[in-house]
Amino acid sequence: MTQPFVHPYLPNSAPDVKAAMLAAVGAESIEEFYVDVPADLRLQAPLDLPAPLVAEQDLVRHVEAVLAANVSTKERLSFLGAGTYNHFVPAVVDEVINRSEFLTAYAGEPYEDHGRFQALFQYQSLMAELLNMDVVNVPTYDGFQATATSLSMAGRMSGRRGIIVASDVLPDKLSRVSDFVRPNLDLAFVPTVNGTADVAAIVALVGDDTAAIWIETPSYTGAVETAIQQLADAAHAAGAILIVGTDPVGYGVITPPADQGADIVCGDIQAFGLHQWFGGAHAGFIAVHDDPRFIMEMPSRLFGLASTDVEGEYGFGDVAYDRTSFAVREEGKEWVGTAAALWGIAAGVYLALMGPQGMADLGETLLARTRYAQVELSGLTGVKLTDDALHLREFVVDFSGASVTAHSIVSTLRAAGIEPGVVVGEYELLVCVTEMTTQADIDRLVDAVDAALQNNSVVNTIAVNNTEEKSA
Amino acid sequence: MTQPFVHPYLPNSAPDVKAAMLAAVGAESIEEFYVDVPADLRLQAPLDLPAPLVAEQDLVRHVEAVLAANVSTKERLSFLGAGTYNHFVPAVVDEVINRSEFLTAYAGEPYEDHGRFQALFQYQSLMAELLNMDVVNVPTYDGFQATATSLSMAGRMSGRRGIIVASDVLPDKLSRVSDFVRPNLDLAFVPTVNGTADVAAIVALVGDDTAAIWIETPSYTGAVETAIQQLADAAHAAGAILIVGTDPVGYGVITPPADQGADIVCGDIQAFGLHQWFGGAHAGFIAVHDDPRFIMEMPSRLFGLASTDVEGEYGFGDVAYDRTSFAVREEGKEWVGTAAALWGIAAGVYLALMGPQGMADLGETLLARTRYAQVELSGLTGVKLTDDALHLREFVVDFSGASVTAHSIVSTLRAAGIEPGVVVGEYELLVCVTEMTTQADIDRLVDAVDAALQNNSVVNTIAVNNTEEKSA
Amino acid sequence: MSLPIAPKPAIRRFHQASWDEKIIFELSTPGERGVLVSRPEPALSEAVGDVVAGLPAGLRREKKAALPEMAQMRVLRHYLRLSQENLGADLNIDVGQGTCTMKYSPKVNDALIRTTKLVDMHPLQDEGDAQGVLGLIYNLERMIAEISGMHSVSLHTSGGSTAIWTNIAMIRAFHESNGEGEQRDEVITTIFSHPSNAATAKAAGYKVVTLYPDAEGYPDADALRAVIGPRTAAIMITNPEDTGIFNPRVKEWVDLAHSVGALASYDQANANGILGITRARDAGFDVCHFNLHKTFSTPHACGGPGAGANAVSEALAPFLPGPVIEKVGDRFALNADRPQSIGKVAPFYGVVPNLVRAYSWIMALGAEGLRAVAEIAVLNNNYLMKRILEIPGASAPYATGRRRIEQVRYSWEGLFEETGITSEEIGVRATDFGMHYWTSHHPYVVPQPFTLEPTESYSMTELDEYAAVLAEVAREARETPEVVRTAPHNQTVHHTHHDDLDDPERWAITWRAYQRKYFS
Amino acid sequence: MSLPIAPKPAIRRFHQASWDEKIIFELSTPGERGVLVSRPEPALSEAVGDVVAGLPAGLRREKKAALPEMAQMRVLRHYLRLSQENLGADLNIDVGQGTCTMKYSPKVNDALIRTTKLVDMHPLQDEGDAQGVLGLIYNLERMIAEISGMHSVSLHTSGGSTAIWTNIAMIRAFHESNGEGEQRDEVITTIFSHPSNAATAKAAGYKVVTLYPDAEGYPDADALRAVIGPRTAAIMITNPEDTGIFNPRVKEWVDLAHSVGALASYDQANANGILGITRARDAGFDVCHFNLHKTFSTPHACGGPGAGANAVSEALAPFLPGPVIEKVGDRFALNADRPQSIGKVAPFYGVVPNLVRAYSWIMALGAEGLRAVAEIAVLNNNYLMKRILEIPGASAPYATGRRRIEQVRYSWEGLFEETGITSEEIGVRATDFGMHYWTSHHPYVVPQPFTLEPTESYSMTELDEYAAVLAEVAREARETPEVVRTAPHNQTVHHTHHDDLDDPERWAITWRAYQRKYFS
Ligand SMILES: Cc1ncc(COP(=O)(O)O)c(C=O)c1O
Ligand SMILES: Cc1ncc(COP(=O)(O)O)c(C=O)c1O
Repeated sequence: MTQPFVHPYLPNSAPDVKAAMLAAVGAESIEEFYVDVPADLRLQAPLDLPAPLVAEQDLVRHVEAVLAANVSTKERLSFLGAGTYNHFVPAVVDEVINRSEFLTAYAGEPYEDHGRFQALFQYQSLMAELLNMDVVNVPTYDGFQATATSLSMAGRMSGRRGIIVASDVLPDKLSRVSDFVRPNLDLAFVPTVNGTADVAAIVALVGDDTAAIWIETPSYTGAVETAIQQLADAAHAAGAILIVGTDPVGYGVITPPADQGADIVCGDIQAFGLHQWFGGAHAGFIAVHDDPRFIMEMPSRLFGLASTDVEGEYGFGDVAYDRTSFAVREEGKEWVGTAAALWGIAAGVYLALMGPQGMADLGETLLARTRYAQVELSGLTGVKLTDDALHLREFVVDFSGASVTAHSIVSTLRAAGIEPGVVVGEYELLVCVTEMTTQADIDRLVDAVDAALQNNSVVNTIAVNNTEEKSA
Repeated sequence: MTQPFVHPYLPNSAPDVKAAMLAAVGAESIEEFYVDVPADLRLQAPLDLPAPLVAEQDLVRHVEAVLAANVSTKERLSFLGAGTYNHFVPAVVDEVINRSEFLTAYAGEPYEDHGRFQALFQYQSLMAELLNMDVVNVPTYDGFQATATSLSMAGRMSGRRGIIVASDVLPDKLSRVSDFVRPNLDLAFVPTVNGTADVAAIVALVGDDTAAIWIETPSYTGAVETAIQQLADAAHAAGAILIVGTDPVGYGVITPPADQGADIVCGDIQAFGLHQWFGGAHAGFIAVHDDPRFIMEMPSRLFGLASTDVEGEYGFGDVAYDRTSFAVREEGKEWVGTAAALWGIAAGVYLALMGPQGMADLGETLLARTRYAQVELSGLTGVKLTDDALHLREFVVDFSGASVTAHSIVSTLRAAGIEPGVVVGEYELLVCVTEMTTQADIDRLVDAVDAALQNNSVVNTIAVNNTEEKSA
Repeated sequence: MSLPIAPKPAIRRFHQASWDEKIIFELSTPGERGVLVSRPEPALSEAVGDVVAGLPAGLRREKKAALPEMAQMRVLRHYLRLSQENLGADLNIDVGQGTCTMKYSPKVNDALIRTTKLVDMHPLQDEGDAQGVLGLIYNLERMIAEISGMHSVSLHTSGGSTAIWTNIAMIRAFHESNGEGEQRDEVITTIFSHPSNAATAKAAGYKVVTLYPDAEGYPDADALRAVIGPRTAAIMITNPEDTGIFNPRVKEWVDLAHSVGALASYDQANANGILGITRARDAGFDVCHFNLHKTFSTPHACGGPGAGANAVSEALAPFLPGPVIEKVGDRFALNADRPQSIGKVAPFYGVVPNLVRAYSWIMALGAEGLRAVAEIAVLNNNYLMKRILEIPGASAPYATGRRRIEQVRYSWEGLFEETGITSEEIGVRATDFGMHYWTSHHPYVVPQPFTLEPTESYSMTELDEYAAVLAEVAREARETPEVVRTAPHNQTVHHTHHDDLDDPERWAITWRAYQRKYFS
Repeated sequence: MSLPIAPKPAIRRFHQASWDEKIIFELSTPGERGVLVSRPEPALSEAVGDVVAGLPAGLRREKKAALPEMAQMRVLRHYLRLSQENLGADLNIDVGQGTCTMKYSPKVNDALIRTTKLVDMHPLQDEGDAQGVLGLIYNLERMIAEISGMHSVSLHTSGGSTAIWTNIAMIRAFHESNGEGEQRDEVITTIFSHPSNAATAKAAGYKVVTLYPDAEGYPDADALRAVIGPRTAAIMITNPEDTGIFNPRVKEWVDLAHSVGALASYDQANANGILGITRARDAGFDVCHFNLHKTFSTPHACGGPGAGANAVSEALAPFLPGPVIEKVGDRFALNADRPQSIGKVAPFYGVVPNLVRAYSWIMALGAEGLRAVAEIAVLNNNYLMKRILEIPGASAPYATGRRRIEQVRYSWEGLFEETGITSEEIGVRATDFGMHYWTSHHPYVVPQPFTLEPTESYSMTELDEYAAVLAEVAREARETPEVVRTAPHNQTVHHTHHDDLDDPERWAITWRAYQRKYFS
């Protein structure tokens, strides 16, 4: 190192120390350690990277300047959802997950990392109460992965390939799931009717090769499925299982799918204490009943209670570790690795803070605000809802009656500091409200849309970037 | 409480619990606890306060909206100092002082609060190395108080009333000090010559009633005193002491006052790891030699090393507790109370991170940038420096040669997003640069001042608020 | 053993983190760096030359400061370990630091202050750039005025005692402005008022007269009558006092003060039991202060920064420290043109982060919520008193059979007489269970004192747990006193010897002094 | 005793915080609230009616979720206590989780991500509002491309194993695009490559062939030659392997793969010893991945989120997940129009906070700094190896007398044979000194294994301390084996019984299952 300074991240680059260490190991130079790296593989020139900002203050100034170019949803009025949601994150959640002990720990044993084991056992247990199921995994990467794995579990358990897709699925999720399951499963799509499952068509389709029926509720469009029990019955009758992909945010007031026959419930917990982070904070849960047939198919870690040498002391450990790729490599179920444990801890803290009443209040607020936004927007001339289903948090509005494209609405409203939603069709916009969206916010949206429709001021712009296809 | 909810901050307002507790103590109602509060003193109506924002999300939205009206020095180019400085705060400092254990602790014993005692002992010790003195207090409120107390110590020790003020003192500091010491001390001001002490005049003035000579270095105008040893000798010859008020930020390269005869060195540590906080983060230090005559006059707590029952274990405790008002009320030295311990911990972390080389680098950077700004600004036609002294971080420029008031400079530059300094006279501006001020920043200032002077575009505005008198 | 796990024992098994860390200087390795500083640009260096070499004779430091040399992560690790060795109110059931109102400091308020819109504000920026924070401070002043009933408020001080100082400084200025500065040279306080009332008055040049309570612990109006007079500048009292006893004749005290031309100053550092119940101005006080770090929830920060609020009557408003914030239309402006002001009491406008925290706390609760705070704090206190008095050997001297407001000064006199175990020893042993307490202010008028103040923040279950630990330690004091006497056993460090700390030859206030005294 | 204080013993005296906390459900009190939610405005409620009552039949939840009811501070206190019961890389000398690269995650990077300009960004906002973050990700991709020598980079995955999955998914798509999807149904890996190479390949539908090293622990090219062929889709290997041994014939391996039309996939999760020394593409690899949470310093977060970087040759670039960020002039734009892409591998654009952290880390170091990272990591590793091998009973199988790169797989076989104490037991006992280690990936090819990787972050003194603790435990294994066998003694909890965890009748994966199985 020819740098004239010792870097704060590199204690032993202090020249005297480095020399002492080389002497201790009997090496002339660091080169000696690299004898196994052949000369022709050695990089001959320094990497071509930007000049470093070794003084922390310079680094801060640079990165702050880069990010200052962003304009956040706190500076805009945002109705964007489609996978990442603007829910409130209580300060205690951030306080806990920013604790150095949690943030920087990794994979210690249940002794020195007792706190992590307990926090994640509690996460599993809190989610389990919300879902009325007995088993929840230590989070996997995201809801996409949770769903892909859940479907794969159904395939492995049954030896069948058929998955009936009963709901409208977020295109990005479908993309991930499809590529993941294709060696083992075939997806059959039954178009929804009026936003939810076409029960009759599905019942007709279920058969001997059906591994599972897959429901999404709320669906891509925010529609809440009402026929879970019927679809569960149909699946079970054919020896298949029912898998429900969901955002659990509504289960303070909505019946959890397990009460209506679901065998696996899976999805994303971003709503539970994670910020939007430009879509960069997701974690997936898979919940099943306390049935080893299911549990032994789960790839993720499962933390369980264990006794210790001391009475009344809660110990913890890995349940059925031999399922995992850590234990048996390719003989394990899919794989396990660094996934999203910290987000699981966050979600646990969130649920503990919210409690039964908080989750009930949240569910009610979401239903009420969603309904209000639906009513108000569809009250505008030329605007209609695309279905009559019950919606939670999201719904699609159709501007075809006003002959205005969704893209133009987005352009016009962006100019007014509003992100009105995600374009999901020529005339269709996916609008999202959360508990963060006040009545006044919705009124402001409605007024702005109204104005956009009234005026011929709607810009029929070409360059609108905010499309769901975009990231598909 | 008629609120239809249980507040998250008030666990026992849950109705059942409240009832159980009342029953346990045999009270009908909470009213019973207030029997000693006479009816005519009882508030008859609810307090007239804004409606509460009981949902945390609503509180956040409100407070964020209030503060969003601020425009910070990260959005302006600031040359403001005059007591609060924009120094870099390493992230580790904030990490440590935001630790819940430090942030929320108060006054535990050296057992359960061992960490606090050690952190503050280390702060004392780190400051002591920088200052080359053996004793530093647990911080008092701020540099103003530290100075007022230091002068008072001189009075108490000597039984004399005379303080000779040798330097230009920040007016706000002088205001605080004057009102504080006036029962016991009289201040005699000897005008500075060319920015620093008029040694001859002071030597002539020192006498039997002189308790201390008080130097400020860097002074109000940023001038560094060069005659500390001469003034110390003069004080000592008269049986008085030498007190140096200072910002310790330069002592990585500048000789600390103790090496030149200072008996008490005091000042503010805002520069050491505290953000600007709109002037709301200050802490005062008082450093003396290991001489009980001085130490026994200090009001603050002093943490000292102590042995424990276990070999090699560092214990801690209060040194000479009986000095304090905690121990002996008005017989103590002034008083002790909740002051600024956390800022002391911050300053300790800061000094540990900076180390000898960091403090040397900082001192050099400050001297170089200050000098550069002086040279560049005074190179403009009609602009001159008010003295030839060595300056650290701050200096005064005089626009009288250009017949432009300091207020107009401020107005014009503010319009360009620059805070050029603090108005300290009709034509005088106190300009501050720190290690955060790059050469490019200084060049931008100089160009903007140049433009302001060249154009007749200088707005002779009336409403300029940024004056030091303002907060005096 | 196997599942299920037996129930936990009644008393928590606890051990505090113990890392046995060295002193930071011992962790130094030559050459390591913790953080690098931006260096002068080459062109700038060239323009100004070698500024260090150019320092005037004698001003160039010869030897670098003997600070430790440490890589960044090592500094961090050291301080994180120390932090785990510090209990913190968030971690324990912190009802043992009575009078200190160790309530919950909501984390949301810590989060709110961390915006660059506050952290990076300079106090002398264009007022137009500071409307948010100026408006917030202004509104907080108005809320405190309403809560106290007073006319005007200043939030400049950074602690309770300096706020009390500010009160006496304003009183002094007031009397001087009436030409009574010389005549009025006495201040009267009570022994159960916080010591800073006495100490600040003395520091301001007053003779201090301290009154003792009557036999039942109530402030004694007759004692006051006996000493008050034309030399009295002020009475400076706390109410409820440290004992948690409210002076029912407080108005009589204020009236007595006024009858001799003195002012009445109210130490409301801890107003936690009477928020929305009774107000300083309604009892006639001329001036009072609050500790925002007690009543208004800002964190105690290992002993500061806190924040003080000084609230005064209209007559005293001109004496408040400056500048003051004024509302002009919908703008907020600073006004420093206040000839009678006592001037500055601190840099700029107070401990701004704590002002934002306190504002947020009040906004989260509102009028009803503040009153609920007081009521629940008082309920908790009387509940805990019930539990503590069930412990044999514990008592609550004074006001026999009566309720208390927000805290109680208890006594272990009975236990001490029986076992010889002191209150200090019991407090130290309690730390082995993850609890702690503070005895009381000196002098120990109540023998073997301890002072508990549960605030509104702790649940009934937690108060039960706290009382159970004290009961357990009291049991130990009787049955296994050595365990108590040699405590702590489950703490970061062990029984510590404090003799060296009072001997100038032996004390070691800094590492360098320690090295010099013992190793050179 | 009095001052001075004796020197500390050579081995640190340690106790981890132990709060004996209950499970959170046991802390519930009916009626308490932790946080309140914004409720529908009255006018809004009126407009929409009772939405809950209006839920379709069966959709209205009948019983509220049995979550605990807790005041905010109680939740906080519980989790803060748990946090103290978790060691954390910041707190210990975390060299024991070898292969995991537990380096310092600079706090400044944690601070930088907390801006509202990142936290509150929605991924589908107007690109014009997201130029800062899009540009940062773009530049990070370019830096990773330079570090790997590859053509294109995707940062979408949130962990290393899913990044390996993405590699094999792209390889699968590549072969399919050439019509060789059916033919190529095997993947070859080595036993000292991370298990996720084998596991992801299997999950993608491949038959997995695992090769063992030669007698000296070097990957065996002859073994490769024996199995590679037209059915081979890819070789998927780590280098240096888990043993810290670098395969000097790696280029030969890659060439062999190419010679049969297979691709070569390089698991560079941990490239910490070779940054700036040698690059994946220079050895001919077609695709590789990095773990940003290992090599590039993002925190391990109790097991995620991490972040993966997939870097590919130009030929494989069309298969990268989408959308990709493109630079158009000085603007950054998303392009999802990529017909050959494998599609999404995760929501949106990856673990954005970790991308910013990794970017900041690279920017703080630059090219020279990255190379210094590798060099110091390797120096530290060889230094620690020296110290460990001084402990009787410890060995470093394979590559006898040779250096290692960034980590070493050690063995306690000697000690085990002498004392019967296993590597697991030694690791557990080490926790009593505030250290810990991890044995190794299964299967235990090296008997009684442990894997140490000091990274660049620890000072020589700390490495000495770590080695001294292992030496001490080894001494105990000989002299007081019971102490080791019954460990831990200074930890949060004691020796734990894991039998119930493998029995479906007895395991308890959630509190409700535990209640049901044991208490109903
Ligand atoms: C009643 C009372 N007055 C004054 C004070 C002093 O406050 P501070 O510690 O902020 O100086 C306290 C706090 O200890 C108090 O309880
Ligand atoms: C070489 C190697 N490959 C892959 C992985 C898997 O990474 P992750 O844990 O992020 O899934 C690791 C980390 O354990 C590793 O060290």
